[in-house]
Amino acid sequence: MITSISARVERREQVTPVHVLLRVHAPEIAADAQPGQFVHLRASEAYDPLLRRPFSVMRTEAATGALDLLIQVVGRGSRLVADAVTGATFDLLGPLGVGFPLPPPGTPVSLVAGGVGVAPLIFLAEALSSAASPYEITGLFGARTAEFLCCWTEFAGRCTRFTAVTEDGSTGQQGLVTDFLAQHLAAQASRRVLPTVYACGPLPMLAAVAHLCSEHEVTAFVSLERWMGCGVGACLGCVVPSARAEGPRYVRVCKDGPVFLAGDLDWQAMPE
Amino acid sequence: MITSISARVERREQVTPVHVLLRVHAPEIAADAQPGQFVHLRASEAYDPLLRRPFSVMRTEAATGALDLLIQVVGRGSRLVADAVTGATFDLLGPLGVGFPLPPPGTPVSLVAGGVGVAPLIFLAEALSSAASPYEITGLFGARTAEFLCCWTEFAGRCTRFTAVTEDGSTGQQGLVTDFLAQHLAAQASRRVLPTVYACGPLPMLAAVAHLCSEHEVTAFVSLERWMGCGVGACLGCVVPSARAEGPRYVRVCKDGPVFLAGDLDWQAMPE
Amino acid sequence: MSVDLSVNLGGLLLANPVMVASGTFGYGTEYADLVDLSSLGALVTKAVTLESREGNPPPRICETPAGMLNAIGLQNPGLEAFVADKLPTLAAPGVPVIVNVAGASLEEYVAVAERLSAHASVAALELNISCPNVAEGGMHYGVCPQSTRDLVAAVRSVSRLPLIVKLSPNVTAIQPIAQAAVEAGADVLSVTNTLLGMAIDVERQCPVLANVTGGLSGPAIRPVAVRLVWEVFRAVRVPIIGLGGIMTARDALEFILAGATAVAVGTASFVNPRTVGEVLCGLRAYCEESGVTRLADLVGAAHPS
Amino acid sequence: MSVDLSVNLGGLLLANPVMVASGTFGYGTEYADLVDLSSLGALVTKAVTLESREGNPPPRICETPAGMLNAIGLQNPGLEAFVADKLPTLAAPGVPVIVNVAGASLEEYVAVAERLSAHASVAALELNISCPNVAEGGMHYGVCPQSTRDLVAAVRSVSRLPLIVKLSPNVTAIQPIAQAAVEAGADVLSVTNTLLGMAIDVERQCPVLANVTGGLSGPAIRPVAVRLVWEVFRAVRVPIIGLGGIMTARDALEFILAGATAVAVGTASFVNPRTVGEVLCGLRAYCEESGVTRLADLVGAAHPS
Ligand SMILES: Cc1cc2nc3c(=O)[nH]c(=O)nc-3n(C[C@H](O)[C@H](O)[C@H](O)COP(=O)(O)OP(=O)(O)OC[C@H]3O[C@@H](n4cnc5c(N)ncnc54)[C@H](O)[C@@H]3O)c2cc1C
Ligand SMILES: Cc1cc2nc3c(=O)[nH]c(=O)nc-3n(C[C@H](O)[C@H](O)[C@H](O)COP(=O)(O)OP(=O)(O)OC[C@H]3O[C@@H](n4cnc5c(N)ncnc54)[C@H](O)[C@@H]3O)c2cc1C
Ligand SMILES: Cc1cc2nc3c(=O)[nH]c(=O)nc-3n(C[C@H](O)[C@H](O)[C@H](O)COP(=O)(O)O)c2cc1C
Ligand SMILES: Cc1cc2nc3c(=O)[nH]c(=O)nc-3n(C[C@H](O)[C@H](O)[C@H](O)COP(=O)(O)O)c2cc1C
Ligand code: FES
Ligand code: FES
Repeated sequence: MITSISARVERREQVTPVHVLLRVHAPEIAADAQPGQFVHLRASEAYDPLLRRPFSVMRTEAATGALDLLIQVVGRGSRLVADAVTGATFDLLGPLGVGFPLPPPGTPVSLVAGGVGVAPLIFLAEALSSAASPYEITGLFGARTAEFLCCWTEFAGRCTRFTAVTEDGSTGQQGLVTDFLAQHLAAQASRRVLPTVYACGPLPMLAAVAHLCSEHEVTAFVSLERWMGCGVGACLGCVVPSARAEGPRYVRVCKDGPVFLAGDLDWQAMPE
Repeated sequence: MITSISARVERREQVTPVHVLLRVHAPEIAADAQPGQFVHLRASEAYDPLLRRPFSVMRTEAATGALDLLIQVVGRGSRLVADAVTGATFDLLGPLGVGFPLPPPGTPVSLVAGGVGVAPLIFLAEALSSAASPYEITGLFGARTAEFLCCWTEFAGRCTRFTAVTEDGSTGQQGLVTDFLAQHLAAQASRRVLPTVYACGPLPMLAAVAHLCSEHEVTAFVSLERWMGCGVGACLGCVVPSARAEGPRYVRVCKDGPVFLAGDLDWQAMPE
Repeated sequence: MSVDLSVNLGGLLLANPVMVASGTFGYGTEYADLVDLSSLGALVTKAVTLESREGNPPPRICETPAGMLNAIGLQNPGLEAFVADKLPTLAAPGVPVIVNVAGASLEEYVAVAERLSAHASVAALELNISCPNVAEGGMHYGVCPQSTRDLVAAVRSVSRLPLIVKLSPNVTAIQPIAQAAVEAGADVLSVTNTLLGMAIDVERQCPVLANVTGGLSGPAIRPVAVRLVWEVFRAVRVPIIGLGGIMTARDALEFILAGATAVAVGTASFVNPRTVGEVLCGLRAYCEESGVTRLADLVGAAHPS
Repeated sequence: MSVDLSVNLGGLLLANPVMVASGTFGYGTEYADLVDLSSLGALVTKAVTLESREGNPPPRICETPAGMLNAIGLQNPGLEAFVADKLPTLAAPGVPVIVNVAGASLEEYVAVAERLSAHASVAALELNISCPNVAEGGMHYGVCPQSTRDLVAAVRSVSRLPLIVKLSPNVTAIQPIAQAAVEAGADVLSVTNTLLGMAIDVERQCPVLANVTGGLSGPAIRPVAVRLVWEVFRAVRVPIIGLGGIMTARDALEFILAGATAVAVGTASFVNPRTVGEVLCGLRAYCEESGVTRLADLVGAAHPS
């Protein structure tokens, strides 16, 4: 059930110069939200910026009704959200979209995060690591520089194995996170293990993940970001091209996603 | 010289439930501003609300560069201004317009304030009462209810004589401030005294002041409020009809005013 | 005081004048958790064409100051799938269902209109002769009186349903087009569709939308839409559905006072799904405060009498 | 890296492409305390008519979401007083002065243009055939190719100054009008004037503006203006001055990439008088960052090649 609520900011933590962790009080949404789902947040009561902004749920606390969002400042909307003071309220719509399907018990999982894409994977890692029979979790987290590896300890803490990767080598391994995914998949393949891969991050990273996983015939779920209008499936504004034979040519990130089976998407026709 | 500055809010005082007194740091403007002049304030960096909002200068402190504004919340712009926290900054343009000309020394003056129109009259009363040879000042302050008689003590303190008037009689005399101006002018006339009248308030009040003063052949300066575009005389958006034989039919409140000789305006053609 | 909010749209009776705008409310299910659908004056669907349409490639939307551009391009499952899968759900809440009809040719419009007219759960048709986002059909029909007349007359001849014609704002003079639509049999006019606009991505130095241009909607366009309703009200005697940037009851009242009998909420639902309910409450409150017993008495009240 | 920001507007050379829009910058004195006038690409005046005009009664302006409506109605002191009192001050900063010309008849446009052409301090004329706020003349000329052609040809025959024609956005198709203006002798096109709009005061139940309708300007209209520049660029080969809602250098770049050789800042000056300077700085910075040595190379760069 989607609800629309006015959520109070309970806590604001400046995680890095460009990342803020906001804890809001949103019991109705926190009670329902699954890893991979998101909320659609109205950053301003004025008409500029006009549209809501989507943010992944990073954590919920059913008991207190708390919902954590990790906000990276990239423009005016995220700036307004990140600048919120404790006690401020935001209009929140959620939980929205289809989250990450959990793998069959016993499947090893690989979580691939790029930048702020770590948010829904922290939520997923929490669910996986606290499952009745916990999973073996390989965490890969890539970012431009150390600064963009925000909340990495929270992510790493839930993983069985964890690798941090920065493009400039300022922390962890140097390179692209997908280089390390390639190594990891090759290693697993040589041991005849087929992990399920979950990824969230910038589009080029997701395209590379999709490509690698299809090469290794590994199931991959990717969580996409697109500009959104309604966030609930009504406007058909947030679509991406589907690779499935049946169903419409274009599928909605907000309603049919944001999590898709990588093989269900047409990566060739994917917009930038 | 008009300057455009980013002014920091130094102090915020909630004077009544709908009035806030803001002290901003605006030395360039404070140094120049005369009673009756105003600042044009950008309430939001976003494009909604788009236009600046004009507010009269209520007080300046040349030594500290402080500038006081009295804000009545009537809509979105004034709400944003009134809600400002200490430390916030606003883009300010000023000082703008033509202020109140001081009367020849010795002339008795009558200041007629309606609601938040008291702001520029407090500034004027301060100038008059601290002049080399102080003036005899009759202060009349009217409002709907006691609540709208904001900052009345600051006003009254500068006046030789002071009458508060509310429409509901909740404080002071009951009636319209212009009823008391009529009495006052009649009393002065019977003593053959011709005061100079200064008025600021809602348009119907100013029209009544203009009418009374023309009947008593008394000089009256009124300060008008109109929606403004530029605030500097460039857009011709804020005009009111002139009654003068020469010059344009319509004069600019922002540049030719906001203070006008009541007799120079065409009150018949005045828009609501 | 009880206020009569009902309106008569060319024979179609609505309990209240607050509808949703075509293409902005899905097919009635998307907002079902958030909006009491049975409280709406009417539900209006996304455009339906004869065959399914995949729509334009993405990016399809982009935000602009107090507005948004869209170039959805009439993505829809086609008439048969619409009737089979969408119509029953749409009809369930019990409010009139108005189906927005589009086509690439006059024949397609006629075919869709004719088949829809056979369905009891379709309360009225809204001819979309003003969609700026498709290469064929759409806006082409709505920018000239003669093509409007031909299209409306052809559809009129196959349907007895109340016929709404949705006009384009992208014209030099809307009055001759409005008159042509009415002369050809339109019972109601919807004013207005989106303004043709575009945005450029200055980093990538190319248009933001894959379709290059899109339709501008949202509060930014309200002044243009109110002006068009004002003009159409002076030109024809049929009821008008006013839309374009309505965010609040105050905005809806601008349209009603300018001459709209009903109003539709579009982009505002994306920003705040509660808008339709808030507009309805606000209209009732305004009537009560101003002592108006029939909302319909306010229609066109801002015109000099 | 040094960037060449100069542009050639149909023979009129500007040191940089950032101008002010007619009617939004007074006569050069109003903003003199706030803006270094000598840094502007060009100054454009409020419309000048043959005789003085008192303009429309107030209220003349009103705010709208991300925009404003104005119905100033060409208030100006008339040609003689303009030349005597305003022109010398305008010319003082040493940047080209472009005079915006309006009239109620073809003869009036011609008379004003002819007399202004005799003045050395007038660098170019901008024919305002798109003012929505006057009953006669103004927009009437600019909404049809034939009347545009006649007017431009008549003015062309009496003036050798670079001739800019300012087009109306309130048309079904801007391309034929742009072509007509160019065929009749326009050297440059300004795109665009304000959109026709209106607002209703719901408390008083009447139009907000005394003139009923007004021109919509500001960021709200930018997507429409960019689209019009894009269309005009594809239709003609003369330089375009792009305007409509420019608030930042990024916005100006949208117009340039869509095909504008120069840009004008209008409503933004009211909101932030420093806009012209900030736009100029921002354009330079963009060129430096993207390794562009001549800003003119960016003109129309967003069009598929
Ligand atoms: C399902 C989903 C989950 C998301 N989760 C998070 C999250 O947990 N934390 C987080 O910080 N961000 C998240 N995002 C991205 C976030 O929504 C955008 O960064 C934000 O909307 C940008 O708004 P803005 O006003 O700050 O930027 P703008 O000023 O609007 O734009 C700044 C830049 O960001 C790009 N951009 C804007 N909106 C989007 C968008 N929706 N998708 C892709 N690019 C965009 C623009 O092209 C522009 O270059 C998520 C997006 C989606 C779709
Ligand atoms: C020279 C001058 C000096 C002023 N000094 C003060 C002052 O010292 N303190 C103070 O509180 N206010 C003052 N005002 C009035 C103040 O500018 C308006 O109240 C404010 O702009 C309203 O903005 P808003 O966004 O809150 O209201 P909006 O939401 O824009 O409008 C709310 C209501 O106010 C009316 N309104 C809006 N703007 C104006 C305007 N400029 N003139 C008249 N009516 C308007 C509208 O019709 C509407 O009914 C002054 C105005 C002028 C022209
Ligand atoms: C995403 C989107 C899709 C739309 N699809 C249609 C459509 O299929 N048929 C139609 O007639 N109008 C369509 N419209 C136009 C709206 O119905 C409405 O006329 C327009 O958006 C102006 O109203 P608004 O500003 O309230 O949104 C669409 C608008 C949007 C924003
Ligand atoms: C107050 C005002 C007065 C204007 N006067 C004129 C004018 O006299 N002549 C003219 O051609 N355009 C006039 N315009 C239109 C502007 O020059 C410009 O085309 C329009 O405002 C769009 O640009 P903007 O959105 O940047 O303001 C005026 C605009 C405004 C807001
Ligand atoms: S954002 Fe509207 S359908 Fe996805
Ligand atoms: S507000 Fe522009 S002239 Fe007064």
